[in-house]
Amino acid sequence: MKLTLKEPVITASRTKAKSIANQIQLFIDKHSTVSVERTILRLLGVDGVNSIDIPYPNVIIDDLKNKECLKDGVAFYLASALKATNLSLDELVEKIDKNSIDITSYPKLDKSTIREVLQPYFSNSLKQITNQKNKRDSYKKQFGDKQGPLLYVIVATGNIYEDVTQAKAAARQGADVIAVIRTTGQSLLDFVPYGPTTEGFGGTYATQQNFKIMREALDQVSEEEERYIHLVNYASGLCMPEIAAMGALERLDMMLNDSLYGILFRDINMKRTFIDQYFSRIISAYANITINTGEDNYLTTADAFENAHTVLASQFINEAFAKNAFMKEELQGLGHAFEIDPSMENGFLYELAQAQLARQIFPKAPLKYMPPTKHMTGNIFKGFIQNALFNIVTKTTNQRIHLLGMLTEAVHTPFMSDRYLAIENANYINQTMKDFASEIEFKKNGKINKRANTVLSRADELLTQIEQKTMFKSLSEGVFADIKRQENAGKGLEGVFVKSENYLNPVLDVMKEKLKRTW
Amino acid sequence: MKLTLKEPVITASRTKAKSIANQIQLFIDKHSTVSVERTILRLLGVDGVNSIDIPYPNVIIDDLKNKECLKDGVAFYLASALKATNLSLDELVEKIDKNSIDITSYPKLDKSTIREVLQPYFSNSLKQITNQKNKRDSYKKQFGDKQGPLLYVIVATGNIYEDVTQAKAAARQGADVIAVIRTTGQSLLDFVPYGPTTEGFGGTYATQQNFKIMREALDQVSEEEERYIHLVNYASGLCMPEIAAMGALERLDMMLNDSLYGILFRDINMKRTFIDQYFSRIISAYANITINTGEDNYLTTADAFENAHTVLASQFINEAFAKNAFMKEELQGLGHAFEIDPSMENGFLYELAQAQLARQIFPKAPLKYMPPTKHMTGNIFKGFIQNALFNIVTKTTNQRIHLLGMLTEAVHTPFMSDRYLAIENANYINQTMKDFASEIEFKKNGKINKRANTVLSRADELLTQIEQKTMFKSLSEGVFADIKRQENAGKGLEGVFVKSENYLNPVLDVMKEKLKRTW
Amino acid sequence: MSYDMSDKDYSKDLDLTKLKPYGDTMNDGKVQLSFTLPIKNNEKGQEAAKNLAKKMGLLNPLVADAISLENTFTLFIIYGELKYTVNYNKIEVTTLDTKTLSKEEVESLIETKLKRDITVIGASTGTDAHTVGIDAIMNMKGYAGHYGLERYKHINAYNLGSQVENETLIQQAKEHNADVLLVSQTVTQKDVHIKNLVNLIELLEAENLRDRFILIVGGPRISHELAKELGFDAGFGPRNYANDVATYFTETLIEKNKDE
Amino acid sequence: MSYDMSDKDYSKDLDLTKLKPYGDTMNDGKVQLSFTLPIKNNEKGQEAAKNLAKKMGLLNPLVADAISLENTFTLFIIYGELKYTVNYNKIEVTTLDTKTLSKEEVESLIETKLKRDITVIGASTGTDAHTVGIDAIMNMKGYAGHYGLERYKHINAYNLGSQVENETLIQQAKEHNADVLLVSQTVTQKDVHIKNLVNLIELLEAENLRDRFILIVGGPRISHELAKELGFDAGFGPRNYANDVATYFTETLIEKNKDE
Ligand code: B12
Ligand code: B12
Ligand SMILES: Cc1ncc(COP(=O)(O)O)c(C=O)c1O
Ligand SMILES: Cc1ncc(COP(=O)(O)O)c(C=O)c1O
Repeated sequence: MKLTLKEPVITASRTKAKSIANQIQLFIDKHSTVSVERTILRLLGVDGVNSIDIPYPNVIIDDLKNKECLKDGVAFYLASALKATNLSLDELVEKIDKNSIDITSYPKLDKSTIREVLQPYFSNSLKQITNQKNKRDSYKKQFGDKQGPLLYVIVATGNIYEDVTQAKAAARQGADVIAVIRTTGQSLLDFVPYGPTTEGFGGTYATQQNFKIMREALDQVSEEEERYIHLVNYASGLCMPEIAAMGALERLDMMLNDSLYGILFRDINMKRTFIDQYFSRIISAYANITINTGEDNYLTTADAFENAHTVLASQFINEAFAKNAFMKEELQGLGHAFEIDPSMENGFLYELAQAQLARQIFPKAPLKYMPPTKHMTGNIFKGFIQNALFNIVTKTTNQRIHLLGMLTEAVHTPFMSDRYLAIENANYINQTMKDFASEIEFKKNGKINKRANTVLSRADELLTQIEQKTMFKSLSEGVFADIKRQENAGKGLEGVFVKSENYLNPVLDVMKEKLKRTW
Repeated sequence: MKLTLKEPVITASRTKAKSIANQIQLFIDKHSTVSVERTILRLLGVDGVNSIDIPYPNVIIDDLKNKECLKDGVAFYLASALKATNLSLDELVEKIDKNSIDITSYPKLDKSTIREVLQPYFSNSLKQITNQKNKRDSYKKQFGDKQGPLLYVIVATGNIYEDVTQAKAAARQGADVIAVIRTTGQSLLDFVPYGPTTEGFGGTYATQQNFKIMREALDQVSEEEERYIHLVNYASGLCMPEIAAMGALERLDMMLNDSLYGILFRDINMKRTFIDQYFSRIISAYANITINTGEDNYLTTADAFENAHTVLASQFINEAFAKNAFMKEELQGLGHAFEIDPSMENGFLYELAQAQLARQIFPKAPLKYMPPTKHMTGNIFKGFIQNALFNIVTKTTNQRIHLLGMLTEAVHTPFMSDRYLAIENANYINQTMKDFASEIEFKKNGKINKRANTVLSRADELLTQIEQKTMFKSLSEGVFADIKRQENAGKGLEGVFVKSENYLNPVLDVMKEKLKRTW
Repeated sequence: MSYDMSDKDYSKDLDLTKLKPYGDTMNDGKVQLSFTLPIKNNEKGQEAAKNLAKKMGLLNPLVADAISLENTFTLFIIYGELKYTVNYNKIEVTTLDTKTLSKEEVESLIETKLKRDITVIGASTGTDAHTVGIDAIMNMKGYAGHYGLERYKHINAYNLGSQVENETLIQQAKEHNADVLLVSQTVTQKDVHIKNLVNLIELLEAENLRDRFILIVGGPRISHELAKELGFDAGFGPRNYANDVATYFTETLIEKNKDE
Repeated sequence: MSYDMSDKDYSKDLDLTKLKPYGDTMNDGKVQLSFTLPIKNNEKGQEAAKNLAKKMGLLNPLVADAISLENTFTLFIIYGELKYTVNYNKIEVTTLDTKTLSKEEVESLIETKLKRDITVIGASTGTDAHTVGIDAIMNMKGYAGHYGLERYKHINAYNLGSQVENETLIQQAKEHNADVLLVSQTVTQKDVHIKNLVNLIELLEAENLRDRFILIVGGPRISHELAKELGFDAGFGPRNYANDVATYFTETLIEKNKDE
């Protein structure tokens, strides 16, 4: 079952997206952010919080910022202080917190010395990340990698220990992927909370300890069920690279990760998040973590039929962003969604066209496919059918990351029974329609083929426009999701800085080198 | 979207089915039944019940039977009595009831005189039937004939007036066809109750008055909604032709009508019901009433995947039966069903194959397609998805008579809300998948094509067997529905008799003549 | 996706003496409810629906949807938190606690312990015309991957079909010298199955035959508890197959043998 | 298909003082119910579920299905007949009873009766980040086939977007000399919308501005009744569009004009 697509248009779009991403990359390469610097610290081994619960990475970076030294990057100062004081990292951090030393006061080192001094620190983290990567691989070898859609459900109790109960139940019922929803507002925090937490607001704090607790629980179920259960969290918002690093260390398998989502739906400043995203994707690529992008969200504010092409255009751009971070296609969980108004004539055909379009244009990407949400109502019965049609499209077009729709989407957090019914619905479709896709073909020049090519052409036109206008300008005109964002507005701009000549990010450099070698 | 079927096998099957039906027709032509005779009386204008609620048609036929004169047929005696006594029909009937005259005692007439005497009586009925036919045509002209599946729901309150409330609500919600379920046991009554009734047991008595009441109500909604609402009842059981006649007079639009259903599921004697069926189909053909056959029921006792071919074989036979009664293909609502175990791998593909197979083999027939019943459970949520998949197959293969599945099938009689949800489910599918069928093609030599051809071949083999063994013998060996029935067992055999030389059925003859002319 | 942000200030420990419905947190009491009211779909109608939900013990009933079925009929879909609890520890039901054996295990049990064949007679009785249930248990091919009794070694199975009068069943049981009677009942409306089952017991008792047979009833609405109440030895509901009932009657016959 | 054969020996007449759920016959009381219990799926579990259903006022509860979600979690699907009734005639709710005009009708009403332009300011306020609702009402393109206020002749519409502080809204309203304030609220958990809406009223009253504006709130869980309770002029829930609210505020402004 294949669409007949205009291949040259696909190639052209890809080229334009590449050029758009490259323009931004030029900008990225000249800048860093507070969050990038904190990530460097974390990967060097700085962790924990001070007496008033401020994470040490924040303490140090805030200190540099106050001293107007951030432009040189934390590595520059930390290396010199470590070398000069001969203190252990922990001791040094404590003294910085207590203001008993000034890390900017030590003799400056040249870049290769800096790398040499810091290497033993971050090699620990890199080793841990590699071990986690290997452990995932060995699990997947042991249990086999499930073919077809991975059933993905969320838990959202706010309490990590309750999340564990819900997650285990869902996994035993057949879920392959568990996403722990973050508490509302965490994406706008410019720090990452610490330790196990039990009082999230509509979700649970993303903390390294919480990641560890959930990972352990899911490994246990994986072994019981002899099926690898994937864990998901959010490297999204103001702490993108920090959370990516934590996820890499604790073996998360997927990370929601998309600067465009932050810009549009969280009003995060675009410069800040482009820079953050780059490092976060390098880390995820290094750790073999699949990212999930957020194009599905566009269709919750903009009409899904009219704006289908904006999703595709954005997927092209996200692909280019990912490739610039040396992330393989196999890790690019590009997002899209089933959000056409159910009352639309032939809506199902258009959903099918769109899903298959993405499938063919990104053949290796583990596409992330979102269920109907916007047009779900309190009519749980009809909603359950909407979900079934979504499941049919998922199975037929072989999407990989299959977010299960909840019949109570318009009502509440999924109950345990809602999740069960969602899994049963998907399993039923997957079984009864197992080989449907390979049994049918689309009519040449039919509505489905035409629709797919229209969406493709319109995406291509949009990319032409964006390339001409630049991404910054285009976002200010509301090309995506009908939402307009200005270049110098939004949250987190104050955390962006231009790198000085002294600047270096030794961890990024090492990761990049390694990734380049296998590129 | 077409299957590639072995056309010669279809032709061969059709020929065999014809020969099977012809064998039985030889038998039918030599016999009549009490029910056929009562039907003649009804069409001559005999109606009403006596002081102890026995319908007059039964009074007269029982009288002839007691006198062992039934072999000559009621027309033979009635004509002579009418001519000799000069009584009005009503007066004559009353006197027979009171035993004050003996209709077998009058001078015998020759056949052409009999026809002449009776002609004025039955021409009234024929006129009424023609008027009803014209009225239906003019409604359909006025409102247009709905394209695609007709949404069919049942009402079953037991009280004709409550049925009316339910039926109107369903019609307003979008139902195109209302079937009034009969009370349990009516199919085994050897008479038709009289007047409006309010105390059925799991359904409402089929009486001429009830037909009239419901017809009136539905005409009213048809006019309000500007959409013709079809009315259905059962010309099935021991009174097949009588009810067919009542339906013709009161403008029912469809009649469940299938001797095989009666034999297998109601243990009605096969001889009796073959004879009855013939006359009932002549009447329905004459009145432009669509019949619905009962092959769907086979799959409730026999496995739906294993026995799919028995449904097809039976459809071929039912087609041949119908054609022997001069019934056009456009009136043959051949039955089949979506009853494969939902847990079967690729079950949906096999359902699709089977439904499309029937669609292509009987291209003009308004196929009657039954929803899942056997594998419906108390899990109303999953059941609602089963119904949605059924709706998808219905729409995709363009079935005409679309019996809506109820999410509470395994629980209770449809509530008003169950019916509403069923209609909403079907409308949603029909809208969102409107042109799906014309957009896809089946893979050559794929699972779907193979399955369809296997079912076809197996049906053909079965027909070969039945042709060789005769239908009577085959039924005794359990070819259909895994149920075995003996030639001389079952209910109603005592109502069958061999026609004498004197016998004639003037109404059947007239109808047949008329039908032959346009054949 | 959806998220819950309500306060949760009740005990989250499982207390079986105060069992409550569970949405996503122990004791949250969450239930789903739907019903139709014969009134218009407007705010007043919704208020009426909420009032009813409150009478049913729902706190904070939320009308998730109100759907017009007709001018004066509205379907309400409601979620809420049930205030009632039930003491699970005090619930008493009689259940069958045999561990089900496989066909082969049953066969070898008969061979080694009972050492004689078992004769079983089954039917869908009274006015009930449903045979799929009893066929599932008895016919050769069985159901859902479980062979029927006809295929068991050492079991002689006679399936009399449907609409079998209790008198006929008893007479056939005597004729075949049956050990076990299997009765299937599907239609339960107006409690027709209860009347029919009680009648069978009465007929057997009248003939002093009650203890001669192991008496078993099954069907979609049959529970072991109901069966015992009516005077049967055992009852089997949905998701029971030939080997479940075969295990039961084989073990019971072996026990009986011991007693004798 | 399915058939009902139970006795029906209650009154089948609609009595609004004793309103009951309706399955297929007036006053049959039929309701559908589902909930999960944190217990095993067996006969004892089903009995517990039935007991709870009885406490909720269901007569003859039927466990249509019992589904194991996990070892000790079971989902029950239940049907039964509710014994409770509600007196419909005694239910009082405040509802908006304006007949909705079309866009064109509203426009000509403004032209002929009000004879001046109307200024409307809208926002999704507080922490609420949902804009689709307020956009549906205000944006040019509208929603579900109903153009938004921006497209109306004689209406100046300013949409401030989401997460707008109440202070900002008031300040903008003063700046634009608005006639109408449109507030949208989607997130309702922990009653965050109530707190936010009440705060707006308080701020307006503090500045003595409450009567200067027509104050309207809308959202998926907003009713006119709730809006009035909180001190707003009107509330609009789901399935309300630009022309509904435009009809309301135009007519209200015309009325106000008359009074002055
Ligand atoms: C789209 C969506 C989002 C988008 C919003 C994008 C955007 N810019 O709006 C995104 C993905 C960003 C999002 C985020 C969140 N969401 Co959200 N989201 C939805 C969703 C899927 C659809 C809502 C929608 O757009 N409906 C369509 C519009 C047209 O309908 P409407 O708002 O009801 O508007 C109509 C009427 O109400 C009325 N109306 C509305 N406002 C007004 C105002 C006036 C003056 C008038 C006259 C009329 C009027 O007119 C409209 C047309 O008829 C719903 C689920 C659902 N299906 O309902 C969840 C839902 C609303 N979200 C929810 C939640 C909890 C969140 C988050 C808090 C999640 C989180 N933990 O991060 C965040 C929001 C953070 C925040 N601070 O607000 C919950 C709310 C639960 C509750 N009742 O409190 C829901 C119900 C999902 C769920 N099951 O949990 N969400
Ligand atoms: C198939 C079917 C029919 C077929 C029956 C064909 C046949 N020869 O059996 C036909 C079409 C003829 C039919 C007719 C009718 N049916 Co019917 N039918 C069904 C249907 C769709 C499936 C039943 C079935 O076969 N289930 C599959 C079997 C395997 O399951 P089971 O019986 O539960 O058996 C299992 C267990 O219970 C157990 N078991 C069963 N018996 C026994 C016995 C023993 C000893 C043991 C150990 C175990 C055991 O083992 C089995 C395997 O696990 C159901 C709806 C549904 N989905 O449930 C309606 C249903 C049962 N029918 C119903 C009705 C009312 C009728 C009619 C009365 C309708 C009418 N007005 O004419 C007539 C019957 C007339 C009569 N006098 O009986 C109602 C019954 C309502 C009720 N609870 O009273 C149902 C529920 C439909 C509905 N929603 O209304 N029906
Ligand atoms: C890319 C991406 N990041 C994050 C989120 C979640 O939101 P937040 O990060 O604000 O918690 C989503 C939700 O859809 C998303 O798509
Ligand atoms: C052909 C046919 N006749 C009749 C019936 C209804 O049964 P009864 O006539 O026994 O009421 C059915 C039900 O499926 C049927 O298919």
